Amino acid sequence: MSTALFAADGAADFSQDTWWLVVGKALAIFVFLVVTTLLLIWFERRVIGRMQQRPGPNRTGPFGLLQTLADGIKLALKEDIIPKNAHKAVFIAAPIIAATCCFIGFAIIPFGPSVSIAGHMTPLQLTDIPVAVIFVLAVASVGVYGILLAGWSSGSTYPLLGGLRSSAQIVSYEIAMGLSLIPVFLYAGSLSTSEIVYAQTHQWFIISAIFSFVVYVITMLGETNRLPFDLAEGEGELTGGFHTEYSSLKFALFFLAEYVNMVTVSALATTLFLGGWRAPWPISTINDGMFNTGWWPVLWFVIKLWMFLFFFVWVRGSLPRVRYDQFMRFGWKFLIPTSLLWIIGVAFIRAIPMTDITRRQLFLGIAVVGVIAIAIVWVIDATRSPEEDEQVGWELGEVDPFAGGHPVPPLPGQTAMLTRGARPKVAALTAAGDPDDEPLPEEDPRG
Amino acid sequence: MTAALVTAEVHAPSISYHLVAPMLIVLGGALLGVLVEAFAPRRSRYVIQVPLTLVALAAAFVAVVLASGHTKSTTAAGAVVVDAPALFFQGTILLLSLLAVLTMAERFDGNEGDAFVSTAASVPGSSYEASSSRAGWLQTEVFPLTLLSVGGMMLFPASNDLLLLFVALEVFSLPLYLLCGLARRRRLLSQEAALKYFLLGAFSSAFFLFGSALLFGFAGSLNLSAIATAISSRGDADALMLIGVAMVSIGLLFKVGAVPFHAWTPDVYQGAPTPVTGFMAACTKVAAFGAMLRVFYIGIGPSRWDWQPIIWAVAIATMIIGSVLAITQTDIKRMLAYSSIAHAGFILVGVLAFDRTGLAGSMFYLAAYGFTTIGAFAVVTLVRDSAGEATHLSQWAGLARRSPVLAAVFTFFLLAFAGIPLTSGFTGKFAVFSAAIGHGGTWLAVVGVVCSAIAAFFYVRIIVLMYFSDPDVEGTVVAAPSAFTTVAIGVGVLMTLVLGVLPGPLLDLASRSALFLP
Amino acid sequence: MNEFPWITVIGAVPLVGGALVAALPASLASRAKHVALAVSVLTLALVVAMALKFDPNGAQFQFSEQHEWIKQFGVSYAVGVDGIALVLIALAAALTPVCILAAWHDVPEVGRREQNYFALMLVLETFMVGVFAATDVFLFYVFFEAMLIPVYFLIGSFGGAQRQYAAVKFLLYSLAGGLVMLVAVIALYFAGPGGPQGFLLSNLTGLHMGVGAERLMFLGFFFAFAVKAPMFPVHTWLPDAASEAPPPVAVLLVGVLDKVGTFGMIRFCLPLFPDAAKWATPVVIVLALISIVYGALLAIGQTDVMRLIAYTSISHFGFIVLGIFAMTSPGQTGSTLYMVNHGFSTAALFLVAAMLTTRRGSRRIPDFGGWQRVTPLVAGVFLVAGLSSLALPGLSSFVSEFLVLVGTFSRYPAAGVVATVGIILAAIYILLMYQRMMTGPKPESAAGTHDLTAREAWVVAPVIAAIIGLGFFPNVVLDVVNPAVKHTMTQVGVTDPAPKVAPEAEGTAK
Amino acid sequence: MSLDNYLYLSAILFSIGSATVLLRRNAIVVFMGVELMLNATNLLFVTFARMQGTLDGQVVALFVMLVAAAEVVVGLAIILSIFRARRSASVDDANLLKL
Amino acid sequence: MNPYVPILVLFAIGAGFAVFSIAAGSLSGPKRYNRAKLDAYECGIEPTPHAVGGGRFPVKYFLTAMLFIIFDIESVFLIPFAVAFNRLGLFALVEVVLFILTVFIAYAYVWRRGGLDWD
Repeated sequence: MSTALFAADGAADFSQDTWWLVVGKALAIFVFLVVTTLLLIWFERRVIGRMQQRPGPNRTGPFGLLQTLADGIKLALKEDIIPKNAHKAVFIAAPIIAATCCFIGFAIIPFGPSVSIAGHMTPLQLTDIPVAVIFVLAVASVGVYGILLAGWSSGSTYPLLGGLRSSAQIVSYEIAMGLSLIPVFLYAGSLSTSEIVYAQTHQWFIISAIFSFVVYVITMLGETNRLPFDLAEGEGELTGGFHTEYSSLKFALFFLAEYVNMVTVSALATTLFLGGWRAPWPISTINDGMFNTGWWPVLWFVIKLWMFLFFFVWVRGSLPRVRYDQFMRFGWKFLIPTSLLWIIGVAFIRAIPMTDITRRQLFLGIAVVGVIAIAIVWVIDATRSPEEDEQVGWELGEVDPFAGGHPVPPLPGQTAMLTRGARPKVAALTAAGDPDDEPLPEEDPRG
Repeated sequence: MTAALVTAEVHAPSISYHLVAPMLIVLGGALLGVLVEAFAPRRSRYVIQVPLTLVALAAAFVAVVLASGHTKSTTAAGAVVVDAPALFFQGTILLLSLLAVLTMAERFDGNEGDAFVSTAASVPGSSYEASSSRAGWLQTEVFPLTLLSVGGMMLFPASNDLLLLFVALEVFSLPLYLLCGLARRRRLLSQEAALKYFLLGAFSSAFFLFGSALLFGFAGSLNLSAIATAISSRGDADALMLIGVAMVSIGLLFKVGAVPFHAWTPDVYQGAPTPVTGFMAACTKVAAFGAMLRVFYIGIGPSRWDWQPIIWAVAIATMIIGSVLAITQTDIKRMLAYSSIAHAGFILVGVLAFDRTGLAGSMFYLAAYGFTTIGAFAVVTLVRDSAGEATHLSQWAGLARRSPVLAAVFTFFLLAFAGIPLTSGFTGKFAVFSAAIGHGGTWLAVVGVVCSAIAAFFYVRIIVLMYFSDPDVEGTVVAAPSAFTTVAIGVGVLMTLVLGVLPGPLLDLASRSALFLP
Repeated sequence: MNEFPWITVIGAVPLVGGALVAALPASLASRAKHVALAVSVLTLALVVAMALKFDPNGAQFQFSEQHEWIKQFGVSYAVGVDGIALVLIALAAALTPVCILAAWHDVPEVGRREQNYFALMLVLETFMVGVFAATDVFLFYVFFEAMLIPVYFLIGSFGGAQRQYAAVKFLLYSLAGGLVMLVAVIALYFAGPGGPQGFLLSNLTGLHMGVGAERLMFLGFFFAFAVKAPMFPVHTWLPDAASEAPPPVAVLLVGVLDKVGTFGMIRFCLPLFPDAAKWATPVVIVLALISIVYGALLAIGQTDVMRLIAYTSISHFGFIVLGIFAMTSPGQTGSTLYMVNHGFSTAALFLVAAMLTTRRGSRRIPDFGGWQRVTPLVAGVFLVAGLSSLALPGLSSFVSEFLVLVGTFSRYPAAGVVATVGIILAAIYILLMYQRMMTGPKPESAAGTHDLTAREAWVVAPVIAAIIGLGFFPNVVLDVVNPAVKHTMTQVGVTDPAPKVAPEAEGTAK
Repeated sequence: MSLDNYLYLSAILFSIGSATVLLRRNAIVVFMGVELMLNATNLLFVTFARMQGTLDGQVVALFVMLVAAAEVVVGLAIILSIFRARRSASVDDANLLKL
Repeated sequence: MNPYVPILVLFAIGAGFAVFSIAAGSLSGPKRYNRAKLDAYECGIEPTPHAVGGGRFPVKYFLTAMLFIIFDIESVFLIPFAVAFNRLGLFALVEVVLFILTVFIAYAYVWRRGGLDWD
């Protein structure tokens, strides 16, 4: 597919792959993911147990390692319920979509450099394509359908709202995530994961794109619906969120999908920012880079991956859940604009070699621009929106239950209530509202 | 990986900014307008937006005039061609949109925005709508939207690349879809018009795009000149090429409102706020015909023997259906819509001449028709009853008694539509018909004049109504226009008269400009 | 020819006058008609002055002016008059003041409406002068079409009960004809030399073009002219328009405007497309004969006096067309003279009929009877006008009708015979009408009706004078017309047939 | 696999899309038909780009996606406003403008 | 080998696993009919009747969807720019700055008009 555009020195070479190698690698990835998930669930419960001064599961198997497996078997033995309001086909398809998509993203994650397997030199990576990173994002987006359709097809209020929330949350943070990846592409000049790893030979992108890394890590939490961003299934508000109506192995599939997704985003973070399978600095210098060859890199990769997974668990154990509006505001009003500014900054830095501007002048300029931009953003947010200064009167009448689209049955005689931020504010009610004033009648369109 | 297929090297194109300056000015004005919407307090938006929009348009016009002095005309890797016809169309669009913006800025009683709803998001008939309207809110987003649309329209006839054509098409259409749904009164009708326009417009642009893809497959390039070269170099007609040409033509014919792709015109014209209707009727037509001329003359011209007969049929059908159906209308805006369909047919007659005279004639016709149309719709905004504009024909009866000047002005516009000598309409018709007759289109011209005669019937009917009937519906009044509308109507009348009596300079400009650069 | 732009001035004076009348402030509104009358008289004076300077034996077109107008289209502002145009312009200029005077009380209220009425009449005069004087085909077309608008408003705004219908019918018929002509006009340009003066008449005569193209173009022009000079079968608008229009407007319409049709045939159809004209002659002559007989027969059957007069005009126009297409010099000379005479006699008929109907309050002939005794003077004038219409020797129409018949007989004897029937029918309808309206016992309904007023006398006097004067001294016109007709004949390439009748006709003409 | 098959697929998708537009009455479904047509076109562009070994077609696809997105936004806004006013998204209910 | 074939293989494995699980789940579990069990879960209250899909939901989600589409597409344009940055040079830098500026203007508009506030 690519010569001129995408060919670079670091591209992995799959020319010697045979069909059985491919199938073998695919199976290996699958097994790796399932095992990692089983371990991760156990790990999470143990770590959180520790953080909460309790032991966590420790009965089933050594250190309770088989607890997750036992839970899975228990779920398999539960009754598989399909609610009568559900749209049956979609209801069944949704977990399949979610569970299938979560695996595919891993196809392009490089575990290590080329090794020799049965006489074939093959990279420790299932495959690589020129648009690998976009592919991961795309697959993740398809995964959203699983959640959305699950919520929609359940025919129930909580799942619907949970599914909507969840997908709104994922798409909101997907923008910031996409933007946080762009500096990486700017540095690497490629979307192929193997090339990106290659481009980090001398310096990991966590250093040159530190801000992007931070943004990515935050969005990573949002994308996977993890605490503190697990608003889609906040028990207090939505019981179980989109999977409220699911039971048995269907529920298990969603559970699996969520954890595999965690692994996937962590693996991507490793690949893009932490040099992928490359050994960390002091080790990488040993013996002329010995630890960067052969099977060693798999170790480094798995270690880095588990660092992220630990981070997930750690955050879950430490932070409270945020409110939905706070969450959305943070994503839309902070992550996106700052990411954009960061992209511009990185682009300017990358452009220096093409001009005769000194690096110092450039940083100065970027600093000034950044300060100004932040000041502007602050002003925008600090000054109240002009709409709210001059709200017109808003007659409080009988509630229209469908006014905002909420499927909420009104109680007889119920009137509108004030909520913070709810727009048509009653403050000016007495001033402008004329009680005798009828709403405009539906006009006859023919005049 | 499969065999390496992509061998193209990436080159940074260069852009001659002075050539695209007019478009940049307009789009920059639009962005400024958006910022005004974002940051200016509500009560001062109107007073900022109107001058801003007018200045942007005027500055762009100056830039167009300045750009006409340059010799280099292709930029952006050949995708944009700012040649003489493009400049002519751009200048025309700018002048017409200046007038249209003036009519949009009209507020009859000084504090209430007239044609546009106070808040587009409010549900029709809701108390929120009523209270926002009582608070005197104005929909000032129309100005940036209009500027965006104008920017797209200016790009449309200057695009030498099917992709750019598509992008420009959407850039000018999308704001129009929204503008159509913003009428202050009869909002359901207005929203419905917007929906219809949108669905059909999107449908047709999908056709345009699919046709472009087929032509791309045929020629290996989206560049119009490259397509022309590919067509001429292969002697026989290729199915890919023919279907592509047909589908691209459908997209363009839709935009100009030619039969059988005209179904949206009356509905949208009726439902849209009247100043927007005027803007659409005048400027969209100029832009769409500008692009059509370039595509037909430059891009798919070499294969015209294959498809010309079909466009002939389209032109004839357009003239006949537009003229005949207009007779049955009882709403003045619908009537003008059908009339615009008929006029599209007349312009097609000029397009089909395939010659400089045809090009020049069409260009002149578009300019002349544009000024008259905007003036006519501006007059429509003035005739009102308690519920807003009085567009039913019966409400126009005896208008000459109430307001002789207005009736006279409208009569003049109608006479121009009908093509009576000493109006611009006649000069335009003469230009396109003589181009057609000069190039083998005599029968087309004969159909054209027959349709003109039919069309004259319904124009005359309105004159009869205004002058010779007694008013039988009370309550129709003629609003006193502010300087904005007065200027718009005045310029409309003036241009209609000048282009009818002394069309020389503009004809000269048109015929000097009538040469596409490939 | 002459440094002074006679024609432009003559055209511009009524236009400016019209604008002036329309723009008069309210305080002077009552003076509008006086201003209008003065302007029209001034125009007439200018036309007379120009006519006196006209040299019948000089160049074909005199007082020519030519300026570039729309050079991209090959259009020039080119005007000039030959004998035919001169007499028709004179006719228009003479009838306009008469009509303005006749229209003195047409609009009851003083004010804007009245101003518009007289302004439109003056504007109409401008277009009439222009259409006769244009020597550029495009310019002619512009005037030809533009002329419709003032007439349309005059009929539609100020006419009788059925005015809307009549006005629209008039406009659509004329517009349709005109638009068909437009195609021919454009085609003609492409057949000609083109260029910035491609529409000049002089550049378009004597072209060599394909037979088919020439015939089609001829038909295009002829259709428009046939509608204008109402010929069977496209005449139906005339009775409506003429009877619904205010009588002075009807006079201008039938007396002058419709002459544009027959004038156009002489000026354009014949010289531009001589071969096609000869090809079409048989059909045209048949149509002309049908017009003559059909118009006359319908006239006999009418009970509405205005419609009756309108139908007589259709019959008369048949004669004019017959004379033109007889392709003989007496025929064409006679037709030209006929145009003038018909103008005056129809004017007299319409005006007097209007005086009668105003007094009686009805246009139905059976409502009259015995009015000789009530208004003897009016009846007398009516009789003179009627006799002129039936071409009584000594009155003007006689000469022209005679010439036409002579011209026709020399080439198409059979047609001449049929046309003669028209004369007999004319006698029937005129005399019958006179008898039914004027003779008989004195009616009771007419009590208190006054006879000719001073203003009315001033209206009819010039017309009657012209009728009688031209009856005795037709040479005033003929001398001017003859060279022009000869010129046309040369361009068409026909010569008078030799037989014995011709010299007599020539003798009469001289 | 021959690239022609992609062309056929694209044509089929386009036809399905236009049939949806013409036959379905729900505005949102109609709109989805339009989107399907646009995406069929994208497929066509990419296929041709592949056949010809140029990048142009892919660039076009990118632009088409953008435009389609803008169209979605505008279209949804319009449909939504109608839906809120009438509680129906059926094209048949939008019949005030019938002749 | 086509680089997408391995992806298909992985897809097949994942899908096979998911389908197998669903099938197994319906076989392995008990099946005891209970009317209340099949109702929608609403914390023990009588469930609100719904059309399939649950009916309406707040307009706000539409707005979020629209904003997502716009800004996501924006990042689509940034990606090729980023990849080809070295080859396009300063031209691309200027154009992208203009592009982002334009996006910022739209962004500021949405922000100020309350489009980013979640009530």
